[in-house]
Amino acid sequence: MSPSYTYYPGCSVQATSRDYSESIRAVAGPLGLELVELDDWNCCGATAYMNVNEVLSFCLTARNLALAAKHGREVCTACSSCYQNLCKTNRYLESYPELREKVNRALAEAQLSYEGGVETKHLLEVVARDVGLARVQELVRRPLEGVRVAAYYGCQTLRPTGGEDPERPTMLEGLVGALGAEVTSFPLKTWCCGGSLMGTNEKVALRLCRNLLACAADVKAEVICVVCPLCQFNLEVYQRRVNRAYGTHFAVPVLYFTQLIGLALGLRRRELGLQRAIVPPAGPLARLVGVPA
Amino acid sequence: MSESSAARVGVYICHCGTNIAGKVDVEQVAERARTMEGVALVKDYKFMCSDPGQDLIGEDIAREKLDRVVVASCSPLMHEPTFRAACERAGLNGYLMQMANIREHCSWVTVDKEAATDKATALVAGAVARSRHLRPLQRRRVDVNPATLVVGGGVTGIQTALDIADSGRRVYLVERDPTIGGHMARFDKTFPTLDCAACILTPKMVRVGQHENITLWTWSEVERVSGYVGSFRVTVRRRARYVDEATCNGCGVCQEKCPYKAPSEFESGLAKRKAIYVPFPQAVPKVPVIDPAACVYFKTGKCKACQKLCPTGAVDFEQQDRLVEIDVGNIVLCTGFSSFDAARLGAYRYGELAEVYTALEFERLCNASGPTGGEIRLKSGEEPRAVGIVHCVGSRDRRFNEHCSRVCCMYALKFAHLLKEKTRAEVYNFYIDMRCFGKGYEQFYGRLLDEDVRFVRGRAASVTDHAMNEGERGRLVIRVEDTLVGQTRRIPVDMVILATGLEAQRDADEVARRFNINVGKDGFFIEKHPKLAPVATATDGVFIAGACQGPKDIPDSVAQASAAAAQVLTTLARGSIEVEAATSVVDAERCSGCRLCNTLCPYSAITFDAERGVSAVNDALCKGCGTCAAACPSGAIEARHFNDEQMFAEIEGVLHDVHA
Amino acid sequence: MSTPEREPRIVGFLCNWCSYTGADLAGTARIKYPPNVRVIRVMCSGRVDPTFVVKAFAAGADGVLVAGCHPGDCHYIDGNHKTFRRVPLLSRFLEGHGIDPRRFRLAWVSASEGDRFAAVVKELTETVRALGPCRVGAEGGEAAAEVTP
Amino acid sequence: MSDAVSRTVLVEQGMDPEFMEQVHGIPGGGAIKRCIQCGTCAGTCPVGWAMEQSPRQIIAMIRAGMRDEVLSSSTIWTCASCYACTVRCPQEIKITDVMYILKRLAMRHDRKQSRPAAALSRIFVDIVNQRGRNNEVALMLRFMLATRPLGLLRYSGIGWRLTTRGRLPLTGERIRGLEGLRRIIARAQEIGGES
Repeated sequence: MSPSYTYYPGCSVQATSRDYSESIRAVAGPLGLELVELDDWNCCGATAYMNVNEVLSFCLTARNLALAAKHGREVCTACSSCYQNLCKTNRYLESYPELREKVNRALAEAQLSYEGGVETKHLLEVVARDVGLARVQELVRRPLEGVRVAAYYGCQTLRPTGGEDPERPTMLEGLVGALGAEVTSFPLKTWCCGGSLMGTNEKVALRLCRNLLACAADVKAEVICVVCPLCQFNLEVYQRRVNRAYGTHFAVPVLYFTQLIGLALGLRRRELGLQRAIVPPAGPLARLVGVPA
Repeated sequence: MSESSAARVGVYICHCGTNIAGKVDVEQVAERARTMEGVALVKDYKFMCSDPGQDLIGEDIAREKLDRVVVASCSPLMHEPTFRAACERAGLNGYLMQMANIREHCSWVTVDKEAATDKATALVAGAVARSRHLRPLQRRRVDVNPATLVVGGGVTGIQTALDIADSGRRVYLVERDPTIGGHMARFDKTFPTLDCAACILTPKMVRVGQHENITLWTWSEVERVSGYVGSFRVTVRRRARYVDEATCNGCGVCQEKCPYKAPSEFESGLAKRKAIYVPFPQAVPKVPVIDPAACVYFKTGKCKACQKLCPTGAVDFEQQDRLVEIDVGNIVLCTGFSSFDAARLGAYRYGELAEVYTALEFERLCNASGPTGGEIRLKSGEEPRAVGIVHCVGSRDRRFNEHCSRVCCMYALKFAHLLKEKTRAEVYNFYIDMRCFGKGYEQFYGRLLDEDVRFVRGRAASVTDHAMNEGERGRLVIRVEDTLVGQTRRIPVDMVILATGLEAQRDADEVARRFNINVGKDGFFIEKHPKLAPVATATDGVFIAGACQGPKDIPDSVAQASAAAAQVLTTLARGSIEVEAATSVVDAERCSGCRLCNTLCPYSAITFDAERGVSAVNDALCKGCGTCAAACPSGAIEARHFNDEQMFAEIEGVLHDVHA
Repeated sequence: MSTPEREPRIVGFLCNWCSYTGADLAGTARIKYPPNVRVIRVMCSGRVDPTFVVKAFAAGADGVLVAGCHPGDCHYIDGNHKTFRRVPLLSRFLEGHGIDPRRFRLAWVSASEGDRFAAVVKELTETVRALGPCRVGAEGGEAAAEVTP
Repeated sequence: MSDAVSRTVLVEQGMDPEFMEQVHGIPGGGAIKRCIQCGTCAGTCPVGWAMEQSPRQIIAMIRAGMRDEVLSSSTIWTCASCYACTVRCPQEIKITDVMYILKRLAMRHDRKQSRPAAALSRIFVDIVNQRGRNNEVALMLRFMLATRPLGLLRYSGIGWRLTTRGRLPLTGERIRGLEGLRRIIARAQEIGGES
């Protein structure tokens, strides 16, 4: 009997990270995961903190949690920022009753209410823990032999609330290893990519990406494996701009962990949205992906 | 009732300076008290506990013929003995004195003045009503067994044991490790004097081993404790060490020849020891112990090299744990601390990065008898060019221990000095606040400043091996905000020493239960009074000393050790002590002989008299908890000093204003 | 009879070794809490005879608190356990006589838990205030009436 | 501190003792009183180098009552919300959340530095009001148009690369419960944030 979750995609995964969404749907079946999309979900308010109004920022996520509560399943999402918003809302509504009261007064406008208690998980945790590395290993058809992967967590998968030690996480390395790839050390694996600063303070965000790309080059990684749409966007889409700003020549592909899983399971390039990549894979990875010459 | 309603109660209300008077309107409380039934006189005074205050009570007892006294002041846990004594000096039985706690329970915890005054009045009313039903009681004296149990053989336990034993009294010293010496035996130098720890400790260890009045049981633990002050019965588990202490002559052949190794606990795992081993050369007793986990004989049934080669035939693989029972009059706990597990604090990557050490590891690293012979070297064998000492690791950190460990600043300075002395390394201290409060400590800090040790005011944020520039390649980088400069710095070093804090022993809770004392939120044992009874506990006859009560350096631990010894010796000097008179008694007339109380009594102090078909309380065993009285279906048991009459009166008293 | 809007009065039975000491600690630490609980010291919570509680209500208390050492920490080995075992019966008795059992609370407070003691007092006081004054006549029923002075 | 080249003496009159209490009273700000100024936050912060004052200094300034300086500091807008400081703070101060609080206060007092964020915020609410979901592209487009239209040109390359890969949907879908969501948003806005 396959574990079943209420799946919360989030806005980016639907749009600029379509490839993430595609690969998630492609691997869910083979991994024996039932991801039931949360019906009529709304934006979690990724940037809602900017609202002068605090209550509103919690209402947005609270509505989703209220909808999810009806199904009684654990909620799982693949976007680190959505993940933290869900966790934070749960935590705040629990520790600040007066806030909970305000939020519920607003939710009442749509005949909704949320008193807390919906478990939320990041998809990485679901795959690495609930499905389990052993199971993943069994399913591997095409081990990612010889591919040097830098496992990058970013921030909000782990902080402030996450599935494991925010200082020394190992889930992603474990997973990538199970796929047969060669996991490089990656000292900056929990460092920030700049996140939404890329929109409001590009200079700062670019330098953070530079550090990460440099670190990846340093450990001779052929691909950076990410678990968050924003990390992927900053590291891949802005890679060229980093190069221009710092006179560097980085050309590291940045793939979602679900895309790597898909490759190892033997799924095809298009099923995993790999054709949408901007930085093309090279070396052993390219052979696996089977990029048209 | 008639006899009590005739009572003449004297009520004394203490201002305690402004502690009470600042919040409670004492004059008004006095006014109201005058109208209470049975009250003969009411006085309020600045400090009742002062001599004039006490004399006041004495004089009134004589002049005004008071037969009950109520003192409304601080907690009875503080001054009940004081005022009982005051009454007794004036010829009034101490048990006819009742206190009302209007400080800890009222003036200190209440915001509103009027509310505080009303509450104080109610508490006084309760005390007055109760006092009228009090009856004189005689305290019993019980003999004190002259033997003492000291638990823990660190420097504190050693000092306690020697102080008591030197006075000619018997001491049982129980230590769970194979040797005494504790943490101090592992230290290199001691701050701020820099004298060598072993040099000052080992002579004491030897004296313990040879002392005619000390029975030393190492590799042993206290399993059970029963009885009460003066006569405790203690069961000690003497774990099998597989070497007979009587026949072993400590020649050491066994560990020389033993082919199997395991990491040495004494060397903090930096070196190996044999499967049969004496933790370190000066160990006391110098009797080895076999570690079954490492010994191949216990795994495969083969080898026995040690047994074959032992000249005295002391090795005995068949040895079993033994339970030994001893009777003692007093117990002193010197169970010490355990140091914070640095692996819990991920940011410093202890256990991952080879050149990140804990304080205890470094102690061994610079100790002449340590794994490197006292040479401070990196794993590569090279001398470090720079060393970073990180303060407050696991201390002043709400995620781990909220308390300051008190000794880290100073031993960090000691380390810095030793590094300067033995190497050419640049030494950095990363601190939040320098706390150098002891005698000669601040001077030592000053000396280190002169020795060009670098002090960076900021808690190290992280330790990493990720190089951002050439100067950092192949080294460790400490990231920190230099809060005095207001800039974040990346400081490359070759070795990091984590100043790990002191925390309570992992099993402090169980131990506390076993000895019937309390532990605080920080996990350390609680003393009877933080200022005035630092080594006593809530349980008479059980004392605490050293780091088991809270982080302490050596001088403070030794001072407490002698303090505890003195407390024990005062009881021994008298030979007997007074114990609580408030015990239970069965009224044979009303006892139905249902024997419910027999099973309820936690001390099996109540036995059934088959002939008369009634139960009776054994005064010597009863501790006066009153559980039997509460449960007796026929109300035949009286809990002296807490009997129903007195309780009911107090209940009505504290509710005096209900119908007002 | 007392006026309905008066401050609730609560009688607190505290064991000498843990809870009374804890309450003292709240004092030394100057933690502020409502003045409604009037403390009566017993050596062990095991001494608290159910009739004490009934008596307190009969004498006009609006609430009763019994506090002892945490399970396993009793100074008298397991007196507090015996107290604990009496609670269900007592609550049923109170309910049977029309006294809302929420007016009675058994709490474990150790010698180091001054803040906890303050919190317990605060909670109970609020609960009792919400329930309003406990009018023995109405709530106490005849049982209480018997013991009423 | 471009305008603070000459160091000045702070006079108490200019300070706002209430400021700390205000921040302290807002959900998330509860622990700032505990700060022991150890600097772990600043030592950890990946963007500290770009900040006018370090997070530690910001807390010190809050305590000193330097309301104006804090609310117009660029520091609070440099925070990337990576929470690294929050998980390391030995006093368990939610530093990232404190930064959010300061951002909101700065916007409410319409500080110069807060205007872009405020604009972004308005556009965001607007978009969510229309669709129930965010559309990053629309958000960024309208944001750039509102703040630095010329800057848009610099994005043509990225825009092109994304479009050709089908990663640049110009419209997002609407949710069915939009009406309800609008009512929630309206109500939430009138209930207001913390005061």
